Amino acid sequence: MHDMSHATEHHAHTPPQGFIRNYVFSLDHKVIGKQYYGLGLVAVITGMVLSWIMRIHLVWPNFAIPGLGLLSKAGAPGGIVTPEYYLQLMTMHGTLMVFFVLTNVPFAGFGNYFLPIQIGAEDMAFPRFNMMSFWTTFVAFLVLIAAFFVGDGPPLAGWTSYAPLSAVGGAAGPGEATGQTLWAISIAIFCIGQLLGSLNFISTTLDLRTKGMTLWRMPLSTWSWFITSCIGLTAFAVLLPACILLILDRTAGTSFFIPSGLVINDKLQPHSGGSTLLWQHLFWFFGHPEVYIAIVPAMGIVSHILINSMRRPMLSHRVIIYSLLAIGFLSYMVYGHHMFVSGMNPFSSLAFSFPTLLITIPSTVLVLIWIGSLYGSKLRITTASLFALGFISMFVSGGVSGFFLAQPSLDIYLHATYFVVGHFHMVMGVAAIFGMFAGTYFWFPKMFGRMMNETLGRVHFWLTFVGTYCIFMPFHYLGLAANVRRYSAFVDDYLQPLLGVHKFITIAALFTGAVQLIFLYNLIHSRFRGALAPANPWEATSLEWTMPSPPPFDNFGGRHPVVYHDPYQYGIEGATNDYVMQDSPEEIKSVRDER
Amino acid sequence: MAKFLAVTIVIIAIASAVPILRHTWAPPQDISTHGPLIDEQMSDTMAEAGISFLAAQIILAIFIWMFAGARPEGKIKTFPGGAKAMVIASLLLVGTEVLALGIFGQRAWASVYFTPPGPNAMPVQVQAGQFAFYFRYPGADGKFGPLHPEQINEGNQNFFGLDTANDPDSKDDIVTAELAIPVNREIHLLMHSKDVGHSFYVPELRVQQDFVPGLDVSLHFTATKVGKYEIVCTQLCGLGHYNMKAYLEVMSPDDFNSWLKQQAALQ
Amino acid sequence: MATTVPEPPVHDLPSDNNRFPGNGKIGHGGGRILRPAEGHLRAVDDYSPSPSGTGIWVGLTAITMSFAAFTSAMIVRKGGASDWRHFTIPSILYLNTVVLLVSSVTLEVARRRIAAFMNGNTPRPAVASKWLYATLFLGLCFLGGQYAGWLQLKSQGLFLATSPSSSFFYVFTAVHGLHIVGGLAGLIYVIRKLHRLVLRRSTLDAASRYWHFMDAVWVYLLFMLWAKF
Amino acid sequence: MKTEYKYRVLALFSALVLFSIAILISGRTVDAASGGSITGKVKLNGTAPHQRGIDMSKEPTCAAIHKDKPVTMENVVAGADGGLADVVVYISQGLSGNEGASSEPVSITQKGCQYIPHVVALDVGQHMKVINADQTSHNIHPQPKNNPEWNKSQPPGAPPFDVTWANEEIAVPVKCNIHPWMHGYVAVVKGPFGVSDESGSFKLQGVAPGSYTLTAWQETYGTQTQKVTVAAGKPATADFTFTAK
Repeated sequence: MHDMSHATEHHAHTPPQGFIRNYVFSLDHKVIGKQYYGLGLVAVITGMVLSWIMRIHLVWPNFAIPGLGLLSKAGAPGGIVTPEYYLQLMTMHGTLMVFFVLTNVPFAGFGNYFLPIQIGAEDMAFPRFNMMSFWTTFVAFLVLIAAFFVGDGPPLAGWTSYAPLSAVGGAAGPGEATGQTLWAISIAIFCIGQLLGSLNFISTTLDLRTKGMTLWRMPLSTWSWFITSCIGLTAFAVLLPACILLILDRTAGTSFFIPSGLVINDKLQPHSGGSTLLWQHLFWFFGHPEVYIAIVPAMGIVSHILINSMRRPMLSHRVIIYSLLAIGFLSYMVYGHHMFVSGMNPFSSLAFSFPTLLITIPSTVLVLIWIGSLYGSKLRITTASLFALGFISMFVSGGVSGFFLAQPSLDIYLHATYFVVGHFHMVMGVAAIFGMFAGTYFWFPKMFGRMMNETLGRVHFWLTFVGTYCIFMPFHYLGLAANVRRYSAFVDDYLQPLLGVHKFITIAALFTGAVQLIFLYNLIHSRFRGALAPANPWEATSLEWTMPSPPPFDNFGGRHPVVYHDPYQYGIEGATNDYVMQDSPEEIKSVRDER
Repeated sequence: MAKFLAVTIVIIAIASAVPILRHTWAPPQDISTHGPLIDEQMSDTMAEAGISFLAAQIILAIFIWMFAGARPEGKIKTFPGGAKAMVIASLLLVGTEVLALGIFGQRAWASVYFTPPGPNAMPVQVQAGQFAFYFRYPGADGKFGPLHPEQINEGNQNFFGLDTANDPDSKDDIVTAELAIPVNREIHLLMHSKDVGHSFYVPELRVQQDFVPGLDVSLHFTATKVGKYEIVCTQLCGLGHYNMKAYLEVMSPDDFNSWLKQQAALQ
Repeated sequence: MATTVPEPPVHDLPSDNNRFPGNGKIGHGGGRILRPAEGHLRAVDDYSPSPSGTGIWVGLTAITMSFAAFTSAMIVRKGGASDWRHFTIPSILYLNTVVLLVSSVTLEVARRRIAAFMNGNTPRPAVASKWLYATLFLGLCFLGGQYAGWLQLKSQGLFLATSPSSSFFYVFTAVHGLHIVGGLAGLIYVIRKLHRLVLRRSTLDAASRYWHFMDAVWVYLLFMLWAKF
Repeated sequence: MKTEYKYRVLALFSALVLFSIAILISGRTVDAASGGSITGKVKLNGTAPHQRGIDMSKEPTCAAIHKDKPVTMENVVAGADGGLADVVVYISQGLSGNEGASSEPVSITQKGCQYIPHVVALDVGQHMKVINADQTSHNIHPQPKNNPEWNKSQPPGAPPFDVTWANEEIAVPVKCNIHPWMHGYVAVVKGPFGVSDESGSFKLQGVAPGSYTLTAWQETYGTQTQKVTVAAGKPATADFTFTAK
């Protein structure tokens, strides 16, 4: 709090000197944005490698994975994954992906870099908080990764860490000792980082908009980051207390989540009276909004890019914003749909089912507007727009399975099957990652001053698009055949006919994962050898394209841009270009936004 | 490039739908009295979701096909009706669809959760623990003896913590490792967990319910078809989660009675 | 990459004008006070105000959510189990409450004096810092008192893990205490800035809002711990 | 004369060399040779309590192994002539403390979802091989009081792994959480030990002459002790009788 008034004080207009101030403990939102992106990249690579190991283990359980035995002698003796190690890898995969990739990159990464620029600000409202936010997140990441190297290995209870399994400690089996404590500590720290970040995003959006930048004139990407930060502020503020209570249950002998009379290994546990459903309520109160923390920024980014590629504004700027707001608002009222068969009051299930079905309305509005806006447009195909279109396709595919899971009666059958895994991987995982890819291909020239290789980008898109469908579509089929998730081996008789599908998925996963090397190569190669990027390579309208690539230290060179137009003045008839930039004082005939 | 993308999307959409239409991987045949409602709901949802899925993907593909590429002479056109049409369309389409599914779907839910078990339902207790299910039948006296968690000793096969020496009600309780039930008789399953969270899932029965440590949960169902099915755990419970299972045997009443006698002798 | 030489900053209001008493232009009126943002739905037309005003409300929202989560956890936990044992709150806590409330009063006195000075209504803000020190002292007293409350509870044999009610007691007081420590750090920051005569109005307002809010949170927590419902 | 002396020195030297080699090679066997052994029988007085049958239907591969002969608990395993099996007999008092651990590893095998043997005894520091002969994963979960607790999975086909115990403990219960009926003991003792077989017979080898307190431990009936004196080169005997409750 005492740092708040630093906002303007630290706005020296010359960049700080020295490597540490410039690139490590930098106060510059652009550097922090890149740091988040880099952290996300490390996390996503780790998470993906973990998923490979899991997929390989599921279909070739006796295959010795080279080097894995060195990482964990107990968990993978000789490189052969044990059942507990599978679950530990699964937990780490989920935690890394949800927290450190899906939250970090589209929201904290791109948001940090472009939110201040898109509203015409020099920096975030609280640059020090911003720096602290990243470094807290980084510490959280280190704490989580440390779990790989402690006693009986990483946590095992899944990214949802349901109590009492996550709360009773080492008695519950391997992966429930130090590793699980580190998980809870890491997530608590992560919450603090995200709260600082959200605080910053909201204050920045509300207070630092430049002259003429009304809320309605903010680009959709900015809107999505703003809405996400509102969701994040309230969601992480609930997960933090939950994690504190969990840590106390694990280390101080309290009984918040541990009921009486538990007998583990024939030993009566010394806890009494805790409520296991309490953890689920607190967790999902965060957990469901978290899904939207992952997907809403991707929606904003994709809209922003699509408009640019279509050379026309969306059918309605405002309806998109209203839909995003509705999704953000409803996200708090639907969390109970994760708990239909949890033993919660069956009436609550119905109460949660209704808003869950309701939330499909704003989602459908978004999809229809995206598709409807394509009609009559002049779609330019770039790698970025390919990924944006791929996002729509993925979002639709992942979204329709939501119809099933929103209904308690079908959840009786589909809950905890691969259907759920397929659903959330498509709608929150792959769709959000497509958003990230689109954002990367679109903004890379701005961030690094060099163009990415389009040919490699397109190859990357095609293989990824087809590959991810090959991985995640069959998950739904497995779910329909009642294949239970979180199994380290399929020993049940009724699962035997499904092993072939699993083999197919594993091969597709290995292939699609390998394809990402193209992206990595493109990223690194273009960073150093790519063609120099002009200020506005995509002929876009929003403020980030009014400055050189990459932007100077204080974004607008100390000047406050003045905004004259809505963000997406494309397809202007009679103009020399077909677009008018936001800060161009040029009078224009028509505002194509229908509102 | 754009046309190629459009074709790819259509191929993926159709390829995705084929296994669904052909029922390649379908739910196993239902053996419960409440299951048909769930199945009906499932196929209704599948139809509606499937149509939405195909329609959205194909329209997306068509628009990509039609409008990609610079058309310098062409003007930007707006979809007839604009955003208003989109909003109304989604409200109408999804709204009614959602309401229909929501309202009709509740029948299936209600049949499981809002109706109490009948007076003749046969009570069976199930205990979940790392990593096995154990079942208890009340025996001849029809009463379950009290549980003493501190007396649980798996080495002595005292999975429930029964004190057969001192509790008369426990003496004739029958503890088994598989769940045998008579066909066409309602079963009232009294569920509790010994240690952490577990779940009771029988795909054929269209039944899934979490065990909540510290709470007694109950469930009732009627099986209509003799056979042997698997009960699996669907709530992550630790290293042996994947192998936490038991068999459900649905028997004719006569077979069930002799099975129960046989089990009683083994106690 | 060719970086354009930044133009000299053109602020409509030089940032120094925001500080007080700055270059001795005491009583220069309105320009010293931060202007409120002109309605959140309109653009900020002249310059960006210091966002601490917004930031503090956003921060308080998050804190509210956290305490709401804590207390609803308590309600759920209370209702769900039979092992809830109500205990009498250590009497010193009521004294602490009074101390905290008084500290709010002293802070408000300080804030008004400084505000009056910034508005040019009073010549010197010197007395204000005494009130700030008083607040700081009372805040420290409160923390000491809370610790004494813990000792009292400990002597009754009630520890963190003894019963759910004592667990929640320790958690609530500890978390609230940490927030008070944050508030104290804020006060120290304000005092330092005041001495260096570079305090901004928005900083002061933010710090005092936070402090009053922590008061209210404490009264709420005390009620939740005290109530037997 | 001179030659005779030479031969005597040579003979003495060779004897010394041979003797040292013998000591070097055989280590404690010398001790054992000079020491004796204790043999005896453990009996059960009365009828063994009813051993409940074990239902392995959860694990079909194991259930198939025992299809013909149903498995029961092994808390009290009494032979036909009243011999009591799986009793660990060890020396609880009177050891010099110089006894080294045997270099021969013992093993515990998981077969048919049972521990074979049901009770394993071994020396502090002696190696124990854990073998999974089943077509399913087991987790081996000893719950010691004096030694560190561990819990480790062993998938089917995984190579055996090796364990040693640092402290004396009689006896460490071992269980498999995946198959909750699986239940065994590892008795970690110091010095010579024996485990009774189906007929109740046991044998402690390599006991140096002296008088000792001998303890017999049975998982259900607890311990019994008796004094025994071992004379050089002569096997001592000691019998134990447990009374069924």
